Amino acid sequence: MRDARGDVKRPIGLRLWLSGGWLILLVLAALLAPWIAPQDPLAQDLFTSRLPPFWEAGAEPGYWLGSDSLGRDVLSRIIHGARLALIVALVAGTLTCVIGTALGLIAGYYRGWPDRIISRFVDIWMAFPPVLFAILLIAVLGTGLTSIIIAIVVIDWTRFARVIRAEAMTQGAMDYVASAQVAGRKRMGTMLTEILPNVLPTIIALLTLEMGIAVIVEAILSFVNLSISTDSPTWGGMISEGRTSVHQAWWVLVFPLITLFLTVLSFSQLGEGLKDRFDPVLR
Amino acid sequence: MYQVRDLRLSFPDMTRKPLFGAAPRIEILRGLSFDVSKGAVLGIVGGSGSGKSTLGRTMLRLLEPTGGSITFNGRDITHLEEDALRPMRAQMQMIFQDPMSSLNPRRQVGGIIAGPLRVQGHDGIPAKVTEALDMVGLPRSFANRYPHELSGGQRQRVGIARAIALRPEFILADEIVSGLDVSSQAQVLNLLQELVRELGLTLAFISHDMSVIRRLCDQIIVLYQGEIVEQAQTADLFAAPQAEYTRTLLDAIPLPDPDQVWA
Amino acid sequence: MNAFLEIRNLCVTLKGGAPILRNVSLSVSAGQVHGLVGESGAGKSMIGKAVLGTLPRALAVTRGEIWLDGVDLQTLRPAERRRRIGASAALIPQDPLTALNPARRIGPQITRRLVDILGWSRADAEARALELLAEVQIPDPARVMRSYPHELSGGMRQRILIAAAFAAEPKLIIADEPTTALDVTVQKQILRLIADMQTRHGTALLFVTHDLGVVSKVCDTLSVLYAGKVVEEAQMRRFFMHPIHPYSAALLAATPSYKDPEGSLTPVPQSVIDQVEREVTDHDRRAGL
Amino acid sequence: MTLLRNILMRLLSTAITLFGVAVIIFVVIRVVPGNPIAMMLPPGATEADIARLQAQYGFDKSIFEQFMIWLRGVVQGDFGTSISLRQPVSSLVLNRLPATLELSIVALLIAVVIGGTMALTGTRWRNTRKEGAIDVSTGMALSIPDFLWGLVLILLFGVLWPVFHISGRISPALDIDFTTNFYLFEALLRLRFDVLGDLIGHMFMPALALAIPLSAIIAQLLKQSLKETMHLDYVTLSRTHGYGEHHVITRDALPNAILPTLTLVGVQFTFLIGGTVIIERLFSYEGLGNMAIDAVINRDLPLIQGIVILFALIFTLVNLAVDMLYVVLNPRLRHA
Repeated sequence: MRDARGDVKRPIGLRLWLSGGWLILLVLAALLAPWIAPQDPLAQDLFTSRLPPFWEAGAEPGYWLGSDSLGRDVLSRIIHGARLALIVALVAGTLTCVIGTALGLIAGYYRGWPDRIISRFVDIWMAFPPVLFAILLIAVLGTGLTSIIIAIVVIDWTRFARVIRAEAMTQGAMDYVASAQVAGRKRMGTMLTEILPNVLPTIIALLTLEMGIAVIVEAILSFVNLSISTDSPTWGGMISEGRTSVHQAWWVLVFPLITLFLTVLSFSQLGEGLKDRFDPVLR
Repeated sequence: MYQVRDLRLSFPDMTRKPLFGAAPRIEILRGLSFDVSKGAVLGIVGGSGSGKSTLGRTMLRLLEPTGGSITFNGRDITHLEEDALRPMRAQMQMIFQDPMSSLNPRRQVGGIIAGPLRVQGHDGIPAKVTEALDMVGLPRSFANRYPHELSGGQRQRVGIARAIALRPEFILADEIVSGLDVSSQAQVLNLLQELVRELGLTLAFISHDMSVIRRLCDQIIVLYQGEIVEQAQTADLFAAPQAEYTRTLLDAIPLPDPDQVWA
Repeated sequence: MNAFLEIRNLCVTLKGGAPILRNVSLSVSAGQVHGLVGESGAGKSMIGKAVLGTLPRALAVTRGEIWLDGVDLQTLRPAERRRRIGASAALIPQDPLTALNPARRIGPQITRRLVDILGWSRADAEARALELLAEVQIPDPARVMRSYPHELSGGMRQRILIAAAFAAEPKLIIADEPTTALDVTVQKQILRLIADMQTRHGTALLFVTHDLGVVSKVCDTLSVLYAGKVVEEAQMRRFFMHPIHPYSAALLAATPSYKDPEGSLTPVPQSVIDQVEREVTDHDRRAGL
Repeated sequence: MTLLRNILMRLLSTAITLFGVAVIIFVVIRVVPGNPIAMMLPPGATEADIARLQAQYGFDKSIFEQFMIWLRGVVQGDFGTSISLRQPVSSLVLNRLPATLELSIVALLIAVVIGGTMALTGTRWRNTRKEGAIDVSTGMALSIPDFLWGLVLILLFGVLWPVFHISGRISPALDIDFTTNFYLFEALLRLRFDVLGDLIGHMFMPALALAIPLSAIIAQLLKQSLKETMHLDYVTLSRTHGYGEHHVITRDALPNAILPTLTLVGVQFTFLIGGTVIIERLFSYEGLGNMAIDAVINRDLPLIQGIVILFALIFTLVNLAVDMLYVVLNPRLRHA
């Protein structure tokens, strides 16, 4: 019989290029920060305070995106801030993904009492306002990189657990799972070799989304002065300072904000793009 | 090969569960007894809601019966644990109704057919996969295709190849042609008939279509609302249907024949 | 005989080029049942959809005329076309489970169009609906009018859909695989009901199905489709006795029949597929596609 | 019978969840290093002073005893006394609650209006460039959390083109003598349009920041649900009856497409309420969330407990309300 579907090859989306490009740029900046940052990000100099960006009158060469009220170079701080942001994104994102996915798969595929326990914890977690929970955890754990990562994992594992549980339940009802049972495959084997590959696109999309969220959570914690110690530059800390002096020196807020905006957007678009790419089934 | 005695299966009806106490149960299978002898081709026929698919899945112990017994090759498998069933699984295989659901969309055809062989610890898997593809009449190159790249009839052949690759004694085919066009249906049925003969298979064939059953099977069980209403040799059943329901069923089938009395 | 529906050289293509229907012509007159037969993907449902203006958005009519009750629908503006179809044609859909709005009671679903589109009074429309529900042998029509679809069985819903299709006394009814979702025993009742209603109301009926058995029970004439092309058009009895096109004969041979277990179930031979494919390619070349 | 049973089961489940929240919050905040009492006293306070205050707030007992005391109080409606503000937690929290509720509800309304409009427009022009544009914009709106939208709005409408207030809930100069703290609703009832205008001027930006991601979710879910419904046979049937596209979308598809969207929007609404914590901080809006952050910074244990429990209660109530609404809107369940 004739089939009108034909072989459809989808082009690599523009958004995959754009988001991937921005993130690669960011990784490079983070790796090479000490060599490419024009100034020392911590150097305070009251003579160079609140310099405007390069195209405005009164700009100083070497301070391309201006300086803050303590005379620190905005561009250098953004570049150094990328290090922390990316570490948080990668470590917290991956840990959250692994823990949440494992719990979601077990709950959704095994059902029964493991599901009841995990779902109950998800319910309880969903009743906490996440930002407040994070702030509270940092207050308890103390500020610092490890605390931030732990806080993100603790508040956000439910995002994976909920979605993956639902997906695993859908996949578990498919006959290819029954077929694996007929073949004599063990439940754990079926979960890892049959269900997991089908859930993978969703996991990838959620993972990159989570990386973006991790960056935001770090920024929010910096914003309420609960992130890393005040002397290492963070985007959230810069935004917090910029927010207070926005009427005097808008650039202190605008440039870190644009960076954060693009980064979060890129992470989520990368995930969506990859999800489409990795799906062989065009239904 | 199979001895089924007073087989019962019911599910609790959670939608009508009282606040305290057990939920009322919905009875799907209400005491079925029959045998499947070695080499037989048994047709299981019934309308929607007759319990025919549930019966199939219970025979393969994908579901656990709530009453009665199932004996396979002399061994009682009614309440056997999955671990104990696993080695026996190589002898009983299943072909599913909807290949879009029963073939893992992320696996290539070769991997799908190799799956059960690998689980059961066979050697020389690539050769066996090729052999299975040959037997169901699919080109060997299909091993590297994904299920969504195949037509409906081809997908169902992959399902058959997966089931026969283990060389089981018994295969259960659950409505395997109901989603196919008549031309692919005829091909798949002819293929199945050939394989039964060549491999000496015992086959249980679940279908709602009397015409298909007649073509393929030598014994028939007619199910109606979870009970066996008639159980006979194919020729006898069509020559002189005993049960009222069987007669209604036969009378209702529109044959491709303008002279059929159909009123 | 003058035809209520006459389709001339209808071509439907996928936006972007691939042909779905290739120069289809057919006509159905009052009191006549015309079957559209073919395997999945042959385009048999698309003919009905093209007539009713419910083609999927990716498809478009590129050529041809659809004359309904003396008017070429293709020349009408969309709103006028919709109104005309609503007044003189109706559809009996395939799946009774999704063909009734789950959020509405049965009554309004039958009367709504009579009131909104045809301007009947509410009381008239309700009286008419009750009368029709009785005609399709639904017990206690007044209670059914107040029910929601989920409270009724599949066969019952299909009866309601049949009643709704005849509500406005349409001159043409298109039945798109109306019994495929039903058990054989229910199928028989529904098919006979459709046939009875059609005869009594003298409606032209276009009956889409993949089941040659069903065709032999309800149709007067039929068209066999392959890849969107009519390969044979025939009187029903003649078709089953002496199919002319080899593809038609092959389809008949592949259809199972419990009365003839040895003679049925021959797969369509590759030579026949090759021949019919060649005809389609020839047609496309002549049409300049 | 089933309905009653479902409601009872839900209430039981809600109670278990709230209890779990209480236990976790209790344990977490008592691991806090540092002594909250010491921060309250002037430098040079004696050990005895500290011990006396600790006994007053019960911090000298074991966690389990503290929990039982607290639980007994809660059952009687007593959530303890705030350490930093030295007032009963219940009255502090109830004073701030109206501000947060008003903000959340206004944000929800904005989200429903924007999201609903986009979903309907996208369905009307499906498979065209208009739908593509809507998909791109909802995709973007969804990727950026409320915190960033808040900052962007501050820059755009607070600094570049200052048309809205970016700080506070109401202008201090305004003379209000309202009986409740539901300023917005009371201003509406009393027809005090000057107050109303000022409130909206303050509230619009934080509400919009909260609403943007939710509106994108509503737009996506509802559009997808609408498009699926548009393929069902009853919609096709309605077309053949002669109804036009607009009627078919709004009258036939919409009522059934709303249902699957509703449950998901319920969960997302609780996320929105959770988002008020940081948005209130960002816009210096005097609500519950802003107070919560202060409470954490001041280590005000009783106040933190009270606020978190209140949030948890609101979340579970929202979910319960959504489930009820689902039953009311779904004839299949209504007549079961």
